[in-house]
Amino acid sequence: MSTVLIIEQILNGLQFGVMLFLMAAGLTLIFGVMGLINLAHGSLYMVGAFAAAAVAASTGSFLLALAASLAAAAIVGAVVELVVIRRLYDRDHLDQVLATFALILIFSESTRWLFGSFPLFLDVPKALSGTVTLPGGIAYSSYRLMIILVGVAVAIGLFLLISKTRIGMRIRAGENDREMIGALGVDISKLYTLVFALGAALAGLSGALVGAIQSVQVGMGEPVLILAFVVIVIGGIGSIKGALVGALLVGLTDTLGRVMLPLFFANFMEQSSATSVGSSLASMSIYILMAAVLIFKPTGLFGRA
Amino acid sequence: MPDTVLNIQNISKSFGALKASDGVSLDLREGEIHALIGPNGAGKSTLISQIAGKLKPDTGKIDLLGYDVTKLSIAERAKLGLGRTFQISELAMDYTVLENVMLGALGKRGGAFRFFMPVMKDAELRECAQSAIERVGLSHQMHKVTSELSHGQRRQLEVAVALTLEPKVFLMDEPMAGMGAEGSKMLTSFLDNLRQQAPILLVEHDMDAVFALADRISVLVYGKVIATGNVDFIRNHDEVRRAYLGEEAA
Amino acid sequence: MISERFLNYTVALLILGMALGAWVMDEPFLITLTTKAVILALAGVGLNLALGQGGLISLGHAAFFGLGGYAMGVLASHAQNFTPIMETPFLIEGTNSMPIIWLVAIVVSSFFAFVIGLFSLRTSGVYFIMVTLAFGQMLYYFSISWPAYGGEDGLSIYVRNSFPGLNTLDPIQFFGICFVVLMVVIYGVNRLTHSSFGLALNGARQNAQRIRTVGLNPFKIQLIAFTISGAITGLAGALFADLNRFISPTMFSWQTSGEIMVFIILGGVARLYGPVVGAALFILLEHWLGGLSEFWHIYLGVILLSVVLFARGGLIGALSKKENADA
Amino acid sequence: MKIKSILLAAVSVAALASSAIAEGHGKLKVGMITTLSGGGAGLGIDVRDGFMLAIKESGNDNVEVVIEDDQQKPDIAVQLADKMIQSEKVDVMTGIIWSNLAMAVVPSAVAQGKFYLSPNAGPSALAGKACNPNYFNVAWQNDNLHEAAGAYATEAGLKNSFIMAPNYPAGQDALNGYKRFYKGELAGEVFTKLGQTDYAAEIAQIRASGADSVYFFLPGGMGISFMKQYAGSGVDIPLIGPAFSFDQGILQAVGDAALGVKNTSQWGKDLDNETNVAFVKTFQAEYGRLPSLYASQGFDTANLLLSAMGKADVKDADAFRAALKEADFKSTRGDFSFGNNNHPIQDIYVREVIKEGDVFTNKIIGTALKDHADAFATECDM
Repeated sequence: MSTVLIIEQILNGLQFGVMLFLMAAGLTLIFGVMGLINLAHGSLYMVGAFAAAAVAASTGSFLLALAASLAAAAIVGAVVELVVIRRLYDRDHLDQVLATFALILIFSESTRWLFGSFPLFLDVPKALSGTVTLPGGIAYSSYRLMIILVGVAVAIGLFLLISKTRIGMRIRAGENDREMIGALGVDISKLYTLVFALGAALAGLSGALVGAIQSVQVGMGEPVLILAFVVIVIGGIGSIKGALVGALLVGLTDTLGRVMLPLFFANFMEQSSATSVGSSLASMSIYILMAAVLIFKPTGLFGRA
Repeated sequence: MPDTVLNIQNISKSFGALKASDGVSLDLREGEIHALIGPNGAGKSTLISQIAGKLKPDTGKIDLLGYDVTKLSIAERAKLGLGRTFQISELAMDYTVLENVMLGALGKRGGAFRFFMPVMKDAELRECAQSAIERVGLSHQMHKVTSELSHGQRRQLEVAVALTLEPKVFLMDEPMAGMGAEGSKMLTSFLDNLRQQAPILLVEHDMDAVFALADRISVLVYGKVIATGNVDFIRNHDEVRRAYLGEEAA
Repeated sequence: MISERFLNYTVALLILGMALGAWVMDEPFLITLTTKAVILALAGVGLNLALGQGGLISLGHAAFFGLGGYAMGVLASHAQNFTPIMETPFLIEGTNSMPIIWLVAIVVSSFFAFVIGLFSLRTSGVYFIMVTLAFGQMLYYFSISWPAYGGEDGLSIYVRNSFPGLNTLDPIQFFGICFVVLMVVIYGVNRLTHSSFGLALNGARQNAQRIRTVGLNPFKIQLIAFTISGAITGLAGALFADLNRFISPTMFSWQTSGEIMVFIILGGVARLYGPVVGAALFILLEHWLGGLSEFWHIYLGVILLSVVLFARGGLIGALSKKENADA
Repeated sequence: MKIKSILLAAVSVAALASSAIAEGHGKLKVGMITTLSGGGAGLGIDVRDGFMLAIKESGNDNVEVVIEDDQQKPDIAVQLADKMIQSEKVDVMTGIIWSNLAMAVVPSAVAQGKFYLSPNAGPSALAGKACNPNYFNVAWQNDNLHEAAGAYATEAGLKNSFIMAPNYPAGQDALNGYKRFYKGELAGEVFTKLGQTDYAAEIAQIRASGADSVYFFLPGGMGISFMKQYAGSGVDIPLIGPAFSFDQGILQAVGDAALGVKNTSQWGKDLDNETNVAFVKTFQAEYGRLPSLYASQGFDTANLLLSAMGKADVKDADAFRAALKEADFKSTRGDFSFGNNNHPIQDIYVREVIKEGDVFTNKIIGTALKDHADAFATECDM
């Protein structure tokens, strides 16, 4: 395997990691501030993708589509928070898991009812549809490069938001002590709605970004949701930094595992069974990674005990 | 040293720059109540946690009944005979008083691995639990759910659970906290008798109780024991008065 | 308002009556449906031991359900093809005898539950939920890409396995087997709940620190509970495979874990008959709503959501006196 | 009382079931189990619509069709099959889309004396060792389209193919089917994860492999994701696939990325025969969308059934079986007959994805295999 190919694969792993980070950031933020496990986060991702596809189809503008994905997911997120989620903050994790599981059912089937069973069309904008040549002669998809940049921008934005702004201060206070923040005179229910909508908007954005190179269809959120959970659990639930590190780890493990493991097994078994065994192990790799991390650090890499 | 049941030798524990325990040595002898006092933030909770096994000291050694328990878990220390009550009640809140105390009785028996016989019909366990409940004066509340008990009753319940274990050493973290005057008085006289059964290491803020009960007192300030001695010695100890009692008196 | 015990007997009799009624009216499908509810209830009873009594919210119980199913599939497919499972170092033959299959299913799933528990119980809270999910997913992907037993396609067993003295292909007789198994397990779980072990297990859920302080080891207690719980769910998996005469990786999917959990919440957490009521209700809804609309998942979601939000004791909680189950 | 309403519900379910016992002579009851909810619903809906269109056009009111949704779950499918056989007492079953569901349902249904007509799935076991006189496949054996693609690649002079499929039995069969008829070298063979959505790593491997063609089998959303990402990657090695990833329902979601891709299919909407022209027209009029491959298969399945009904009573199983075997119906695919294993012998075409106005669709550009049967027929002793 050539060095250029390995570098390209590492880049692919990073880019997959960044996509996961967009999804995981919202999830971990919501958990960190409100202590809520939100299985319906994948549905917000789907909402973003469908909103983007619908707007792109009627206006033809990718930027408008992205804006729509942010807005739609944020609005849906806020409404869900007001109607359902806020009743769950004081409940145990079991209730949260089940209620948000129910939300998945409702969201998925409602979307199918509205948009039908066939996948929708959403394409990358013309300007980004080609490739750019990176140093070393790697031809890399411009759109994927943009995803990396957006992810980095969101990561920086979140760090700034949390460390430098008033809202960020309140969020941090809420993470440390939910009662204290009430005592500070902050309208806690408004803050929660805001944080939930923010997390939802991030999920919606990533749904739209990813939807353009994957398929926009009902049920698209669940596989990503599970991966995002793996990410935040590895990183330590509630930690944005953990989400970033976890996302990159998962992205790299998954991508490189898929490429390397079949090659590795080909050293001592016949080609087609090596491909099969290698792929099987690769599909389990991130779960093995997660179990391994938790065995050594039961609260994740950056989690608080 | 058969006379010394608990011997804490020069233990230290730091959290970052903060030295919560700084070379603490302490011992507890048969038949005595040894009170540990100190202002807030002096490191009493950290010390208790290390004795109970929740935290491991960075350096130093803890002997319980002649065994080195420094590296043992909470459960293992409990099995050796360390009975503990908590500053903030650690009880199964959905259980009745009886059920909570039955847990202690199970612990005394050394295992819960009986899967088929109804536990509430186990005469031996029940007797053990009921007598403990009687001794702390909760007989009338026996079937009340713990979450409905008053604060003081919960403290009594904690003591009852500890009693079932028939411990050789009691470790009590502020048993008087939150009790009314009446309750404190009752508990004081109860503890007074309890020392016959097993010695008590008592962490307490209630100075009346401490002076009434303690055979010896150790004073902990900034992670260090600054003085150990009998009531009069401590009352008249200059450094203690300055560091601690002085503030209180003022 | 009625007492929970009375309600439990009523539910058991109702299920029995349903099957017998269907038998008298010659409605074999209704019997099959009731049997499905009974088997899923058994899976729920298994999870409820860990989740309700032990407070261990496992989102990976599909692993044990699937393992039980595959134990049946592997044994029966080898018996069906007259090929041994392995010849070296010693010969293991397939079998189509239910009692042996059950035994194997229980041994395999409790072994895995023990190992998974050993790792998972080091964590708690959300981490526990997620690490059990991860183990479930591992087995799911493994079963998909393991070609020997059909991979994603699954494996069909053409004839239901046999039980000495009974004709298992007769729906009512197979129902009888499953019903008896369920009743025996419920009896056992009830005894367990009220035993020393049950007292300690429930105590560990409420306050692990308390259990430690009396000299008991909550980890050990929870590990044993998790293992028993996995074994029961595994047994249910073997029965479920026999009901359908078919196994597939779907049994391992995280949605299956979610559904088993749904039974418990519909019926009432930590209640002896909670999963039974929940599973029966779920099957009823599936067939009712499924007939009403293609989009019946919406209604199911709304019902589930309302139960979680407004009827915290589940259906049994709504019908009997206390909101909290007594231990 | 809630208990009471549950009981009532139970009783009413029972009553409903018992009232639906088949009656009359010459009548025929069809049980259709197909996927109508969840992610894979598009395929089932097309099969159902195609099937019902044929029934409606025939004006034959002796056919009663019971339709149930399997949610793409094998255990649900098995229970629905039990229900159809035990309480609905259907004569013929059909509708299943997915091979794994077919493997769960078909063997026990035919063992109980029911006829099964497969409108989509064709697992190899049912074509070979586990073939059954009561099982008729009206679509294809699973390997067929892949074999045709291999034949096309050989004929087109391709020498170095990169091949790719998800790591599950149908994926492994697909690559084997391709290799059976492909005579060139392999530049690479990759199994992806089932349900995988990101193919950057595989595309990088393709780029580095020096292949002259890429054959991929990635059904549903997987194929959409792959093609979009492939188009954006700048790799211009030509793609070949089976029709599943280029179906009418999916193409609109792929868009320009699919243009020009060659794919193999036993049907195309531009196939010039009388039945097909009429079918495409009436389907569009009835449902307001272009028919898909699946719709054509559903339509053919119903017509096969109707043709047999015209010749024999379903109660006379031997006569009915013989009538089915004749395949005396006008197929949308033109010539159609059954081999010894009751699987189709038919032409398989090569199509190219084109754009007609605003709609992406396929155009037939050649025939890959003529009168093609399947590789498993010899294993079937019928």
